[in-house]
Amino acid sequence: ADQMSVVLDWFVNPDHGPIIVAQENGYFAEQGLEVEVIAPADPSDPPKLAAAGKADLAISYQPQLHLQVAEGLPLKRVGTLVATPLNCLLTLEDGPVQSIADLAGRKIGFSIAGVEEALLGAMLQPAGIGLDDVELVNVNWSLSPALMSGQVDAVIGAFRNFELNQMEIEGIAGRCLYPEEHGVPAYDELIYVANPDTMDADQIARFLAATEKATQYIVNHPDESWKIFAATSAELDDALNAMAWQDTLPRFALRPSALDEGRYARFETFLHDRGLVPTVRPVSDLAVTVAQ
Amino acid sequence: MKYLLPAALILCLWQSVVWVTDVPAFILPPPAKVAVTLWGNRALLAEHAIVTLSEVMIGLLLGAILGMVTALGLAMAPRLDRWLKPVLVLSQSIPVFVLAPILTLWFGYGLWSKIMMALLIIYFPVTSAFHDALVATPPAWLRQAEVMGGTRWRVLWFLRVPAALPGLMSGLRLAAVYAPIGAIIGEWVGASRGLGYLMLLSNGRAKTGLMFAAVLVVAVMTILLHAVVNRLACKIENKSRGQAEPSL
Amino acid sequence: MKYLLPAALILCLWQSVVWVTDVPAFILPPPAKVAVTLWGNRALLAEHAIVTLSEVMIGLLLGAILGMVTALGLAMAPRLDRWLKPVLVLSQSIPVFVLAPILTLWFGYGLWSKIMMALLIIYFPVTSAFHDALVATPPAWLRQAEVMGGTRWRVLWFLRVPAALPGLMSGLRLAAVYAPIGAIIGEWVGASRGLGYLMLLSNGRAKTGLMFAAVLVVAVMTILLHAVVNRLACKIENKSRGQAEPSL
Amino acid sequence: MTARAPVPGLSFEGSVFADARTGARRLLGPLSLTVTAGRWTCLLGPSGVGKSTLLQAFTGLPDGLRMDGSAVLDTGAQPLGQVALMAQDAGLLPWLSALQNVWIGSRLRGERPDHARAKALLEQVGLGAQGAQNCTRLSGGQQQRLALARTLYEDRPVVLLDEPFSALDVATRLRVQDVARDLLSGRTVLHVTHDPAEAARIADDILILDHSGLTPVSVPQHSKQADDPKVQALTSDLTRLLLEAA
Amino acid sequence: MTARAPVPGLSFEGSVFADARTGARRLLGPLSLTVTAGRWTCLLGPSGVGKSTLLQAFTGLPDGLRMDGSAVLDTGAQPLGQVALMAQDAGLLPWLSALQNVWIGSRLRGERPDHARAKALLEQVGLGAQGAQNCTRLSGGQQQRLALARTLYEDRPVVLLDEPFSALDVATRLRVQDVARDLLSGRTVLHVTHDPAEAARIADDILILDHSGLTPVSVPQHSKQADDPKVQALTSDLTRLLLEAA
Ligand SMILES: Nc1ncnc2c1ncn2[C@@H]1O[C@H](COP(=O)(O)OP(=O)(O)OP(=O)(O)O)[C@@H](O)[C@H]1O
Ligand SMILES: Nc1ncnc2c1ncn2[C@@H]1O[C@H](COP(=O)(O)OP(=O)(O)OP(=O)(O)O)[C@@H](O)[C@H]1O
Ligand SMILES: [Mg+2]
Ligand SMILES: [Mg+2]
Repeated sequence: ADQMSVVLDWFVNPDHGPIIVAQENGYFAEQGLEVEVIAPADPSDPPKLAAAGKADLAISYQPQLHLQVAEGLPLKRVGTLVATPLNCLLTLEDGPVQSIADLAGRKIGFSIAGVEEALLGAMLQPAGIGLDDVELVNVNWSLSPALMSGQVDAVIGAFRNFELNQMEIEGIAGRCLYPEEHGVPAYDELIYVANPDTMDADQIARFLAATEKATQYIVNHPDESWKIFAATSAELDDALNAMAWQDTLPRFALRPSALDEGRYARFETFLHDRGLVPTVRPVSDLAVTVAQ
Repeated sequence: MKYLLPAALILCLWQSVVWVTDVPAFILPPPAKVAVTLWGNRALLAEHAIVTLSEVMIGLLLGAILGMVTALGLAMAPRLDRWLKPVLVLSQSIPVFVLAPILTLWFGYGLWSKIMMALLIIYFPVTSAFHDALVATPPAWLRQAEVMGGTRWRVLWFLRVPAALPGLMSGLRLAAVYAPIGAIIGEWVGASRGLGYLMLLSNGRAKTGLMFAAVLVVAVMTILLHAVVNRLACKIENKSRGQAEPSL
Repeated sequence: MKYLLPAALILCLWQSVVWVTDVPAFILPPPAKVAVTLWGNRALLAEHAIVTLSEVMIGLLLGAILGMVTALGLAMAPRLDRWLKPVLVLSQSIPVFVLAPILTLWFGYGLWSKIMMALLIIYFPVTSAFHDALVATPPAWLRQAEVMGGTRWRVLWFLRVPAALPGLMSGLRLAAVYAPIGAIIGEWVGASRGLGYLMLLSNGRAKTGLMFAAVLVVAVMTILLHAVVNRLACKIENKSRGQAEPSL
Repeated sequence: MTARAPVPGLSFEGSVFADARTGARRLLGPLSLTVTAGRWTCLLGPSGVGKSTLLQAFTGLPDGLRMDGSAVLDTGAQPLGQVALMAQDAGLLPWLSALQNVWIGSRLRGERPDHARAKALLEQVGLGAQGAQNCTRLSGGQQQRLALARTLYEDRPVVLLDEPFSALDVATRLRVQDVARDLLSGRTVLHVTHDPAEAARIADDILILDHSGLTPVSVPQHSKQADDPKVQALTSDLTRLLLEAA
Repeated sequence: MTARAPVPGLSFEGSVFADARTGARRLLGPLSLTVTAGRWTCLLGPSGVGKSTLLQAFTGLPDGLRMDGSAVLDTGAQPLGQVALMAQDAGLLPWLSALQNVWIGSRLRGERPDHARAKALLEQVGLGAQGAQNCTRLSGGQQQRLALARTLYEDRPVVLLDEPFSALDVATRLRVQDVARDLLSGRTVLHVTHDPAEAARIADDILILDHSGLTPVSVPQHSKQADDPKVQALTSDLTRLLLEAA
């Protein structure tokens, strides 16, 4: 079998369902692949390692990809894992912020990922609020605790499939304000990236085929697939992941290798308008499709 | 034993902080809740603790050895000192997330990149304290050794090193305290096992109870390690000063 | 001056690592590239450096003072020692992300939560090294002081403290090295300014050049701080040992 | 410097052992010693017989030694607070100047240092010019004299001196002996020395300690001059006794 | 212990200053001293006159002192490697036993320690029973004898002794003097002492150093016995000279 290494974006969690299920159900083996799954602690490392040729494939975020390519990293999206945004602007259900307009003059926490300010700026704009009208605080590691304890009135960068459930478990109701409903072009939250110069397209195509099969299995058998996932490791088998699994399920890319060029073009333009990338690159610089 | 009382003190302190400041449980859970989580996840914690403990041990061992060797080298070559000290100092000022990709690039995703990180943290206090002590040998002893015709290396080994042992011990005490947190930080370089991984995971998933249970395990590990090293250090210090062991 | 050569060495080392290992620029950029970025962003870097520097200074000052006070307290009350040492050791085994929410809850997002974090890191080596030295006063001196009818506090102040200054200096040297990284870690607790924030931001935006420029500024800050403290420490050590200053 | 009346004597009774736990290895005794109040008593004896240990018994033994018995003032009170000790090792504080080492006792007790008296004492032991110098930069004999000045500065009714003049040349020794004799007159002094001539010249009472115990030596009334024939006769007597004791 | 021929003498010429930079404050000299090869030379003089400094000039001055001139063997060669030094302070290594302190020189040079000879030396200085004891647990006189044994162990043709017997009682002192005299016969010895009787008994040559310079004292042929009348006469001569020198 061909050896292949995949660096996840963070520790294993339900976002990685298709990869884990493909591994557990032997779909990689069917494709003649022996996949090593590596879970890092810092989401900014995987694309660097893939670009450096230290991994065959890495999981990253579409917004990050635009920035990385602009900075000259030899990287291209080769597949999609989660095909909708997961990011959301999280507030308290019964808090003072009921709509975007209520954010004026309030504290918003964020955890640096690179594009949060741009997303926030775009979301605030329709309500006539500028970034200067809110106080941005980097809360780094404690997004939901900062919100729940009332130190900030909203946080951006929370994942809708996790943080909402976390708050529910703590007995505090949260509200998600979805970026794609407030002026931000829709994008793929989790994507597969590889170094276009060194990648083995055939291997990647087989990898994506296996995850596609796994995604279908998950959609068809949500409960069995959860059991398979939860059985892989003791620390994954908990209430939060069970809830998150259900919430993530409809967001997995059903066609992982399919590329929506328009999405990438729109987001590149969006980032350029927001001043985060210096030039608008063609989609071919950002993403490719690999076919078997 | 004699650790029970301080432990009780810490728990009381913790509980009263929770009561007095009314801090929410998802930020600082009360001891009782952590204890329940700890007990409920004892198998999980034990499994990850073993991984961390082995990193701690390897890191401490390598860090101590490397620190001692560096301090000896610097003591033997005061010119090198001038060149190497800034490099050492600099190495301590680089944050882990800057080093992480470099370490994984060079050492892979296995145990070694974590141990290298832990080592970098443990290494410095040992080097620094031992070196400070090595260059402080009483000049009269050095003069006497010179008159006796001692060779540089043997003077180092039979005179300067024994005289500097209290300093080394001071450094090792610090190293014992930093070794567990060093291994935890090492696990931030990328790991799927170990208490550091478990903490980051629980933190990312707001499982504060489990996170604090892991912190508690690390804390106990640190205190025990410090106690063991402290005991050894006291013996060696007394020997170096020619003092009797305390009669207890 | 005399820092130019070691600095040149570090740059050469860095450049040769880049050449030999062929590490990509987005993981470890070559010095020239970082220098260009550094110069191009000098205003930005200076602005953030001032924030970090003030945290470093306040943290170092408070950490040193608090560390000294704690060490003195522990030396005066050996019983307290038994109770407090484990708490101190424990405080060092808690990772920053566990403390971050607690610190921000209590100290807000201003300067203080960062200073508290830096302080916690600086504090321990000072306490530990000074305390080790304070309990190692030569017994003959203590006996003489007892015969002279010295009071506990004055014996501490006029005998044990001066005798322990070399130990304290050893701790301060470590503290000087840890202060900048302490402030950087403090900024991870939650900040919107400072070099630590800038590093995180550049890391998130894949601007490796800017990140390394910030690291370089921190490194220079660390080396300078260490050199200043070292100079002071050498003087005080020589005074404590009654030795002449080296004649240079 | 005036002595406060009444001056106590010293009394030791018992043994000292080397192993604090088991009490094995006896270093000293069993013996009983009394030092008469207000008199200068010299203690002589072979090296290693326990003279320093006996002195330390009154102020506190080093770690690892254990005393069975009592070492007290003849009033029965504890000696601490009443005695000054000049140990065999000068034990100067290296970060202080000579003058600061003299008044360190005041500092430790929280009194205002008596500059004038400290300076006068330094002058008297022949270190008037070295007051501001760092004490580590003094010669061996200068350090010993400094330690003596420090002990005299303490102004205690009972003074223990452990070989206080051993590093001094003949002339300095005579001068400093006279200074000490003068300043300590009327106090209780227990003075360990290896020099029979010194003991003969300076002592009111002389004791020889050897492995079989304490032997008092009778001291005739004499002029305290080195060339007094009585002193010279006593010196030869002592020398003979010491040669026999070894 | 056999001396290797030929044994060199010593020669000092110049001054020593206290301030390494400016050369201010002269501590010693200008003077010129020669120590004849193969003879035992005693150096006496007031405390603080620079005797220890003169000895150290041959092996290396402490930090902060500066020599203008030369301190060499009479062959013109550097003394290091040819001399052994017993400094005024015993300078024992506290983590070692008495025996280990004796052979530390071997250890430092990378030779195999000569256990038998070290033990014999300890025996000769009267520490046969203390060999295994930690050196910090010895009495002052025992430590001094240990330092002497360490110096004798070095087996060097030139030996510098700085008040080597000052902490010993009369009997031990005579015994240990004889041991040293015996073991060092035929070597060049420069011996600083404050005891005129000691110098009179032991020395082949005697020098008195005072603030005006070096004065040789003529030494008659005598029996090296303390009760030899010639020794006693020389002792009183020396005492008088020293009292005058101060
Ligand atoms: N390290 C030093 N720095 C400055 N001055 C010093 C130093 N060591 C000694 N001295 C001074 O040099 C002079 C000579 O000292 P040295 O030790 O040689 O005297 P000495 O003749 O051996 O006296 P003693 O008989 O008391 O031992 C003394 O006045 C002393 O104060
Ligand atoms: N800390 C110690 N532990 C064990 N034994 C000791 C200790 N100090 C001294 N001794 C031993 O006790 C005995 C008496 O020592 P002490 O110092 O009282 O002798 P001393 O009569 O003062 O001799 P000296 O004239 O040589 O100073 C010696 O045999 C010595 O080896
Ligand atoms: Mg004694
Ligand atoms: Mg001298």
